[in-house]
Amino acid sequence: MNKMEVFFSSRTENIIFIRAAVVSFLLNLDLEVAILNEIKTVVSEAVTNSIVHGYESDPLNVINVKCSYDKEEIMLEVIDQGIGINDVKQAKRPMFTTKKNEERSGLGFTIMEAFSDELLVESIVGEGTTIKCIKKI
Amino acid sequence: MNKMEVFFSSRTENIIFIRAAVVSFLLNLDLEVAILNEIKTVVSEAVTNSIVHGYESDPLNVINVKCSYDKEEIMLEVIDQGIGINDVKQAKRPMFTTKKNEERSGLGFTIMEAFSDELLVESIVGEGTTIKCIKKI
Amino acid sequence: MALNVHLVVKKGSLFIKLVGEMDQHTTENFKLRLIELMDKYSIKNLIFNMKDLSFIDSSGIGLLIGRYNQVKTKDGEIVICELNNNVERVVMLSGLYKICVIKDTERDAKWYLGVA
Amino acid sequence: MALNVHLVVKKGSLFIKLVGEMDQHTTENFKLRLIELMDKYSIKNLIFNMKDLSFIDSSGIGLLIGRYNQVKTKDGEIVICELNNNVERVVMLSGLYKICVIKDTERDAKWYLGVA
Ligand SMILES: Nc1ncnc2c1ncn2[C@@H]1O[C@H](COP(=O)(O)OP(=O)(O)O)[C@@H](O)[C@H]1O
Ligand SMILES: Nc1ncnc2c1ncn2[C@@H]1O[C@H](COP(=O)(O)OP(=O)(O)O)[C@@H](O)[C@H]1O
Repeated sequence: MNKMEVFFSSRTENIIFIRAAVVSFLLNLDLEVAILNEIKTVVSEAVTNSIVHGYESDPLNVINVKCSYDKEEIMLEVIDQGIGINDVKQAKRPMFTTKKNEERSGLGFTIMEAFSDELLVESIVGEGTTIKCIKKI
Repeated sequence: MNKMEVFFSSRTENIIFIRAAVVSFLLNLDLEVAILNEIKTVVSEAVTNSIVHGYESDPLNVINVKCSYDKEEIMLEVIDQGIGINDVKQAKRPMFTTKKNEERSGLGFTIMEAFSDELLVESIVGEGTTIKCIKKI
Repeated sequence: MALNVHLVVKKGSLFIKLVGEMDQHTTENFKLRLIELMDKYSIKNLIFNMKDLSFIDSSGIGLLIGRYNQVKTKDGEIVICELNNNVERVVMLSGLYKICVIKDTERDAKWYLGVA
Repeated sequence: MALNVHLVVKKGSLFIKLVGEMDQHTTENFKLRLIELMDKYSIKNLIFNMKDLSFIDSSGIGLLIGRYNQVKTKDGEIVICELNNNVERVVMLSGLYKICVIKDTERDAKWYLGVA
């Protein structure tokens, strides 16, 4: 088993960093380009949500991304201590967004679910959100 | 100020990962290629030392790398809870190595010092080693 | 590498070549610049060439939907061309193909709009 | 991308083209392969073309010093050519230039060894 964990400031310029970090960590696995791109996209969606929704763009907060793999699967976790999600079922609905006027598409969860083998969302209002994605290999 | 922190398994295949992660984190800064390469080399040397010396190649241990920057400087830290260094002054001497038969060159510290503006080594035998590198920008 | 854009205006159409990655961070400034140009040159149609776009997520899709909502008030269109595999999957998944015109090449896009 | 090596044997000299990054991880297998080949073909000289080597650290330097110690017992030499800026700085800093021959191009290296 190989694992890593990153903590970083909730700034939008770190979205490209965390995508690159996760991809570099998984390079040893010699995954297909399509699969690597799916994981990259899930990281990007979840981290963007932590920044813009969870922490409402306040850059003084910290996001935690964990990634590990063994012979069977890749595990990815994105954790914030932000505002949390009131109704996860509603949040997952395609096109649902609480930030319509910021031109958010409401497709983050739709894309994360399509690109994961399993996607778990744990959220407590006022305490934060954890997204777990499992990808079989 | 922007900052990140990574924890990862002490496996040699993670050396390329941590180099890439630090470089991606610093890409926003638009540094000269030469400076970016110096930082990349310092990370590589310090992390390799934690793996092969600090943890004597036991992959079940964890290494911690911190990186942050503000307008003036970049701060890099590599931390292990390994065997520690008995005599730091001796360890820093060019060509000094305790692993001659593994073809180590004993040049790690020489390169780290040449590529840093400030290099601090804190080590306690049996507790671990912290390398701090400061790079002005 | 972030996002670089090359822009050309031709007969009320704005041609945009995207190079790099489109996410929440890189779309922020790009969006403002697009809106400014669309206004200045009374742009009706937008053509996005995605040949060298190596990444897009739902923030990028949000930008495209936002521009669609803008051009449709003028009966304009959004044409997307030269999608690579990674980008194509997200475009398909998002349903963007239902509101934009997808073309293989930029040449096809120009013919379609009559600005060839 | 790790490290890829292209190997050619010519008149007791082994030509090695390095592509990628040389560190503790990537040198491990490479070292064993080199030692095996040097033995099999009774190699006297080693020529490293570093044009596409994007990174080297002291672990890579350790490998080169180790091979130097091997070839010098046969009066052989290590020739390094086509160093880019990043690699050149580490090679200079490490003092490797004192025990190896540095040449601009692989052509120069071949002339030097008389295997052109
Ligand atoms: N980490 C989070 N913290 C708080 N709220 C979140 C988080 N992630 C998602 N949400 C909520 O779920 C909604 C749907 O998310 P998503 O499908 O990614 O669409 P979008 O980000 O475009 O709004 C968001 O609008 C937001 O209200
Ligand atoms: N993180 C560490 N933990 C324990 N010992 C270390 C560590 N880093 C360096 N050392 C000691 O310092 C010596 C010199 O290090 P260095 O100059 O990097 O050369 P090399 O790694 O080639 O031996 C090592 O041989 C080792 O004994």
